[in-house]
Amino acid sequence: MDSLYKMIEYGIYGAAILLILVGLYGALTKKSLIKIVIGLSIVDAGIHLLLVSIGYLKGGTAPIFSPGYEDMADKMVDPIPQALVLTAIVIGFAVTAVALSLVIRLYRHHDTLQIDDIKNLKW
Amino acid sequence: MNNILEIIGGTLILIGSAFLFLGALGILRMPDVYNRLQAGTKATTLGAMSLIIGVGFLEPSWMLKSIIIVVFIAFSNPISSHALARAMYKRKRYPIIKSKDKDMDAYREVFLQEEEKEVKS
Amino acid sequence: MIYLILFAVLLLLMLAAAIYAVFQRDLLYAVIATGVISLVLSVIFYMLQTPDVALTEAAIGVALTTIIFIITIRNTVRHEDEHDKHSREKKIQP
Amino acid sequence: MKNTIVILLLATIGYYLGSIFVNIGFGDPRFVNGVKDTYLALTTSELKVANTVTSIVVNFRGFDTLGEVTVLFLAATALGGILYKKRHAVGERTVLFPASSIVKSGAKLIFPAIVLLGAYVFIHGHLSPGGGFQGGTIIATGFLLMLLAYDNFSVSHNVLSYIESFAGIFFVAFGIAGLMISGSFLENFLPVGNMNDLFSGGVVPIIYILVGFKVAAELTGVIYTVLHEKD
Repeated sequence: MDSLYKMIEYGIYGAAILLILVGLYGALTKKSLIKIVIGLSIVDAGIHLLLVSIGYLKGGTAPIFSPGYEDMADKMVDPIPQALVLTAIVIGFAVTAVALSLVIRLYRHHDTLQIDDIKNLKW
Repeated sequence: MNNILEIIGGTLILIGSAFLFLGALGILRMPDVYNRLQAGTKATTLGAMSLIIGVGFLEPSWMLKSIIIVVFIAFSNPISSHALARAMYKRKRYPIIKSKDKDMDAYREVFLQEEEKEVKS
Repeated sequence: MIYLILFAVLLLLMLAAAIYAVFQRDLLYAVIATGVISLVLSVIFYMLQTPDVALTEAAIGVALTTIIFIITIRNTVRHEDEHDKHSREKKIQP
Repeated sequence: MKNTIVILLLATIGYYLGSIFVNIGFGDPRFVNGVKDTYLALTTSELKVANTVTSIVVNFRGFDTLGEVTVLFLAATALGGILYKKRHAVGERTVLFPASSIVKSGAKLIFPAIVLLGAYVFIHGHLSPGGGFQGGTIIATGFLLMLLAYDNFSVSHNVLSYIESFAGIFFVAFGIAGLMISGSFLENFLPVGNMNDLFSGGVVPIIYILVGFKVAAELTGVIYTVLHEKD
């Protein structure tokens, strides 16, 4: 039981770091622009998981003082990474939207999505 | 009294999870889109509904909220599966028919004729 | 006990979806796989006692990001290695 | 060759990240007397807000949220600027086939419920999980459903821009009122009620409702702009 818990607690960091690495691999090696944006959004997801799992407390409850939980302040998980990730997700959506609109504009101009074929710098 | 509520809730949750399992099995086993939609949607609608009602029986103060959730599942799930099936039909994905039955052969004839009409026009 | 096993299954499912999304050549399938990542991630956030973040991830990652990717694919090309100059004529319909 | 270099680079990054996070550990109460305890104590004693994440986002780090909402506004504006050239008029959007009447009437039936759920989520942001960002995105998904079902559904850009700018102006106005009355930007100056009441928390629920309106208007505008992009 204890060893299983240990395995999960390294497993969640491992899964988050592997998500970041897989996303970076996709963004670095793939040729298609949409694939690069997909890789960047996977990196986003990994970083959110990493930040949230830093703030976890063993056997903790959510940081909400609903009726019946008023005096559990020392058993609550850390709320600060949650507030950070909450804003980071919304910003991540905005960044993805702007990147995809740039992709559409590039495709209209060059008729291709392969970054090897987009060589000329002038529009 | 409390015991009876727990037994009813547990039975409903068991029925719901069995239906969800059958739906997942159907998605794996069925040959084409329409059969998969049929297996998935019917099973998951009934499964999710009875599971949520079962949770409402276990925690009686959540009963109102779970009834509202069930009403919205009853609205949205059939509509979304209808939209999927209609999109597949409009994209000319006709069903795969493998049978020695005569009626099924008649169906195949109808679909083939329709396909030929589309090609000609 | 069963909680931890569920946790491990969810993490493995998320990693499998990420690898599928990176190595799939059909971009539409890859986008659906990123939606699956976000869905599983919101369940994991809920199990890590962060319901606020789970709500945000479920609304943004599953619905809005996926629909914007799908609109982009509809306006451009669907396959990853499709790079001929006349792809606009034989563009795959939405 | 390139793949080998990339894999080596990623292996290095992964090794160092892994060693850092194994040293940090998982689930230990390591921030004793940290900023977390201060926030939890102040939330219950001064502000009377049940949800600590809300009080951090809106009050303790409210200036941060103002900057974040501004970044969202800038992203929406930049997206409109990048895609400005050709835009379909209302009703001319290319669809392969129109949605069936079942989908249309179902969407009309569900849309008010989705907007109501979004409003519930951001009005109760200080009591239960949820808040302005979540409620705003839920309302934006409701408008997305209507845009997908009806190909001539139009959202007035004037109304969206008025909602968005008035929400931003009132956000800054509440911040400056806090600065003038209580002494620092976005500080609470209204009376706080009891814990777990709907009318509690002073200025926090008002600002989160404003954030909800702003986020809903911006995300609806983003989806509308991208969906009406012309070939």
